[in-house]
Amino acid sequence: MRNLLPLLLAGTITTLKIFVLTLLFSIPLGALVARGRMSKNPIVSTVINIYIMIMRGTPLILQLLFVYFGPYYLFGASYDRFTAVIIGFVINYAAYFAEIYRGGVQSIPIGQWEASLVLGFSRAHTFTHVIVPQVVKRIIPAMGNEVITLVKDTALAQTIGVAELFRVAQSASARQFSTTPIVIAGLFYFIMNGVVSRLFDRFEKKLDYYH
Amino acid sequence: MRNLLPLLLAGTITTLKIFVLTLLFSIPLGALVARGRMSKNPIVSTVINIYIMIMRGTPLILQLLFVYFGPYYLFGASYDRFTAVIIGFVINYAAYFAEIYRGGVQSIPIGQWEASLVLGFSRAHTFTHVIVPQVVKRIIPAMGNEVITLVKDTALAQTIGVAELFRVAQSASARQFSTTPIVIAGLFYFIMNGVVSRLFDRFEKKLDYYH
Amino acid sequence: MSIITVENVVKSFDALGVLRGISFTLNEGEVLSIIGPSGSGKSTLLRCLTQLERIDSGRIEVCSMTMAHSTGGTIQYADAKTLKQIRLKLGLVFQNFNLFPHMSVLRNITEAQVNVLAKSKGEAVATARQLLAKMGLEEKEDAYPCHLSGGQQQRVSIARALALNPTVLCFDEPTSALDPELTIEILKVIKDLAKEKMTMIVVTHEMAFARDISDRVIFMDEGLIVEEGPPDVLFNAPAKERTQRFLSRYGQ
Amino acid sequence: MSIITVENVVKSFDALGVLRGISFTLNEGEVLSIIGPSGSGKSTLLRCLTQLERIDSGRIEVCSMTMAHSTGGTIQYADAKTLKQIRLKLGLVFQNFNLFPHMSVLRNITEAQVNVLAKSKGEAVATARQLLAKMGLEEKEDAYPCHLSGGQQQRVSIARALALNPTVLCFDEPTSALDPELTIEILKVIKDLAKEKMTMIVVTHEMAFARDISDRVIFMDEGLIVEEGPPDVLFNAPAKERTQRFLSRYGQ
Amino acid sequence: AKEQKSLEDNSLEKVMSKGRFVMGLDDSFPPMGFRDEKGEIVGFDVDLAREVTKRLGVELKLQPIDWNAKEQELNTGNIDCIWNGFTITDERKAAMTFTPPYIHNAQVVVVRDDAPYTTLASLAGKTVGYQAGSSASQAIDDSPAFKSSIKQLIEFKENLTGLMDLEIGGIDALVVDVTVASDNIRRSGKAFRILAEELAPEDYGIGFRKGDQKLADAVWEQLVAMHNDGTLAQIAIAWFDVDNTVVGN
Ligand SMILES: Nc1ncnc2c1ncn2[C@@H]1O[C@H](COP(=O)(O)OP(=O)(O)OP(=O)(O)O)[C@@H](O)[C@H]1O
Ligand SMILES: Nc1ncnc2c1ncn2[C@@H]1O[C@H](COP(=O)(O)OP(=O)(O)OP(=O)(O)O)[C@@H](O)[C@H]1O
Ligand SMILES: [Mg+2]
Ligand SMILES: [Mg+2]
Repeated sequence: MRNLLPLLLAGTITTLKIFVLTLLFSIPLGALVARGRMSKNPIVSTVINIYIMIMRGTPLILQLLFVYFGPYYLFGASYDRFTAVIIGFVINYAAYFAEIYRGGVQSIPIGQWEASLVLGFSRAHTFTHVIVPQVVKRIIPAMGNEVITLVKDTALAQTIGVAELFRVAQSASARQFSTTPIVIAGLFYFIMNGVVSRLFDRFEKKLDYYH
Repeated sequence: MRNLLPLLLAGTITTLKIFVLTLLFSIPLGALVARGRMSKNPIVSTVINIYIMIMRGTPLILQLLFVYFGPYYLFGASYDRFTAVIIGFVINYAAYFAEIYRGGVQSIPIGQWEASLVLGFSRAHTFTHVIVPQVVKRIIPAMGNEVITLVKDTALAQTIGVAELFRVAQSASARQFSTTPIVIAGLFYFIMNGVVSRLFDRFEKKLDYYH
Repeated sequence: MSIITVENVVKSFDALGVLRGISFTLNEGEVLSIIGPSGSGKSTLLRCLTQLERIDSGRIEVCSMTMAHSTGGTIQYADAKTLKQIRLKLGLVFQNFNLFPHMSVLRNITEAQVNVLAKSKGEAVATARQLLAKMGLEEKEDAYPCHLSGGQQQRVSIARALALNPTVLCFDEPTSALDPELTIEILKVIKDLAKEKMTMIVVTHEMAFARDISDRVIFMDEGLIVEEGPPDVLFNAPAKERTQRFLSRYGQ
Repeated sequence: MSIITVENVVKSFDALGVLRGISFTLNEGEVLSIIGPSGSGKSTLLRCLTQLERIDSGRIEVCSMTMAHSTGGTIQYADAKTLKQIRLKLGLVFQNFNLFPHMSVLRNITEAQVNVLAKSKGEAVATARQLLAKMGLEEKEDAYPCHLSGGQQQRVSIARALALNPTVLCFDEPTSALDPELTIEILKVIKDLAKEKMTMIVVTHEMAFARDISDRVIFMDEGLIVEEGPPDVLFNAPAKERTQRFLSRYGQ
Repeated sequence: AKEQKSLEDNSLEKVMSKGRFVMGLDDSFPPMGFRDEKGEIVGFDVDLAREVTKRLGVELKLQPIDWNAKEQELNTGNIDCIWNGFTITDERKAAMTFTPPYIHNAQVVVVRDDAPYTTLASLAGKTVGYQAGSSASQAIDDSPAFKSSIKQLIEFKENLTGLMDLEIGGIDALVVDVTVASDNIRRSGKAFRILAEELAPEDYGIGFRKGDQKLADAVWEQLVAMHNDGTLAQIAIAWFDVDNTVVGN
């Protein structure tokens, strides 16, 4: 028990690394994907649509296996497992985020674009100063749900041998013949999710000055 | 390869069993949970809220371990692993469905209740004939997303040793030293999700006669 | 004969006194208009009559049944059965219609007849068709509310209320959600009802209309009845300064 | 001096001919009202002028700049720079305001001044404050649109348009989303602008108002100008049967 | 566990009266227990168990389990034993009741054929993998010199994932049971080899719930009988080409 907490904390660090890096890359990548999905070029939008469908239509655990082992079987190249986890999570979450962004942009009344146009704003200015700030507010609840799912999904990183929190807890559990480590891990996830929802709630409140 | 497909199909049957049984129980259970969550009794609503928070705040994979092994550690009783998988999935999904139902009910304009009241409908009649039909229409997209997630989550049943599709594919992979079974499994999931979205789309269209 | 008697009705939302002692009576066949600035409590008054809100004190009597009355500082509502009977005496047409979007026009009108009045399906449909014909909506019985214009929706909601054969029909700004041209349709429907001696209470901002159809007009402000009288008097020679000020705004 | 010249403008949505050959001119300081039944193309006409829609054929000239003209069957729009210049000559006040909900009232009014006219922040704020004062909204500069009444939102949207100092101000049913009492506020603001000789085009359903402020009234129906003239003539002695029919509905 | 000891041991009666013996195994652990192409669970241990239960006169039920949760499975009574190339360790002995060893095993190191490694020492500074919850982890812990010489340890849920990772170079070596290693190399035809230097010699036993001594004894009796009449050797040769069993030694 004395040694359990440091162990679990080390696993938690890995979990948090996966969490933070995934968000760091998938949030902007999702914007690019959303852009492609809404593209007027039918090839681009179809390709992106297929990508999104695959990401949303197959288990993440399976995607992780592919991302890690695929390159070797296809091109003979191999790389670091942690990088693979990050790539796997990023391309998966970017697809989900993209669909949230797209829904957000399409929910902004056309009148906002029209008012901006009549006032002479450039498209870029309209997008960054009129549309995006409103989209951000609208997508917070959906993003919050997705980010909480991410906290839990980090447990799948063990599939390709990354020793995140749940893996560490399971090993400790097997070693110590007890479910205590798993209970504690559950608590950790619960706390992390609590923090995430709290942050999102606060962000939502912060943007509550208008509706 | 000749023998691979029958094997994967057998795994698929288990996956589908988990899928169907989970929906069968969690869809009505979710309604009960939602009812409790909206209860005016603060004890009931708090207890239900905590249950929902736990279900949504911890990884499903961890919940499955608890549901299966917990009863033994707590009461010395043990039971069938398949039953445990179903119980685990049902209590998890009921929590998610409950929140969707609640959102749906709360999104119905108060005017619908008031019009029903003024016309003399009983509360029960108002609920079953005025509110529920409209809620069903509104929650279809959210339910669709959740059901697709369920298709993918069935892969977690292997945690407590149920040989569903993904488990079978991994075993076949181990035997044949190839990722082909996993690719095929991915395709199976993709097809199942395709079918599910198609069904939901159709259902959505069917209710498109009004808005 | 007095159909509705309201005596000293008081209603607050938390600290806000919305109705601060309202009394009036409504006689059979009479058309009563209620006018007044936004926030004066007109909608709340209608909602208290139709049991969508509970009053804090005072007395309401409908068709000789006591709906609520104060006794010793507390308000006493009638038993559930009486309240239900009273509810059926009063029809309410909502400002934003509140039609049931998932039911066809016909079913919107038959649903309560069958389930509340326990009429047979055939009887209910016959009544509904009659009312739809009266509203000029014969061809819309299978349509869904979303496919109707605002004016048509409003006429369906009037038919829905009339289908229960209420003694009094209440309107809360029946035209405020409508385009000007559609407004005219609805005002005509209400005028026709007035001609048929339907007892009605109409909350409205259309002064010309209130003047035209009413037997009596009540002007409310800040939860009180400021002035009450026949339209000729109230519109042409209002006694109170507040009424004059309000009406002058509409004079242009 | 003619500020806007519209010649034989045609605009269809797919098969639907919405504008079927519209011609008129607008002179400096003139107030032009456009009336007509729902669907007659009034909003579409304003949207073509403000470049929210492209015309199919015809000619539009604004402040001696050609915005678009047909040559040999195809429509030719001016270059981007000219179009932008023209855009700034025309202000548009939307029916449903379209204020930016995430910006304070002040920022709604300064944003375009700073980012389009490249004015300094201080200058923009000064202009905005002046306009807010004129609209009686001095105290609302830090409020967000959602905390304003409909009438206040509409006044902010007028101020937002005026801040760019347009030559012509266009209104699309400026009061249709407002309560009757708030309507009066806005009509007063527009009247004041008319007194200051602001050139304006006002699409409206308020006949009394159109009569009151306009120098000229256009009556449109089914994508055509049916009749055009000074308000006295058009309202009191309309030449065309269609106009008479339309106006009689508003007579009550 | 103490509490169970004090209870009367009715483990054998229970199985006999049920008429069923539930064997817990990892169904992806060739050649001890795995699914063949028809999806049937087969393997050396499965054949042994079939013979033993036949002789005991009870039905054999094969229960695939998640290897990480094997202790819980046993303790909660879902299975009667863990019999699947199950290494006898002191820690496990303290927690459950074992039969004597029936086959010899060792934890060995598998490397890519073209890799330069020949000894444990040559793996200094390298990345080494093993299956989570397997006795490989114990073997590594028991070789502190080896453990401290390597750069990083990677846990896999499945040996297969570990072998795939070895193939693609994600790890430099995989610690695994010799039986598993030789079987995998033989069947896959992949360019792997086993280092001659063994990490930890060990023995496979059958694990029962702590205190289920009578059941363990009954199973062991049958194994001894099978050794005596040659059935055991016959099964071993069918799977391993040699008789590597140690019953009766
Ligand atoms: N449910 C409620 N909770 C709190 N305050 C309320 C509620 N309903 C109405 N009010 C307040 O009561 C006052 C009177 O409202 P009411 O809707 O009766 O006015 P009204 O005369 O119908 O106005 P309008 O002409 O704008 O419809 C207003 O100040 C309103 O904000
Ligand atoms: N973007 C569009 N796509 C297709 N049809 C359109 C579009 N915009 C307008 N229309 C059609 O063009 C016709 C004229 O519309 P417009 O909005 O110009 O009428 P209006 O005179 O402003 O009516 P109202 O008084 O109701 O505002 C209508 O039949 C309308 O349905
Ligand atoms: Mg009201
Ligand atoms: Mg219009």
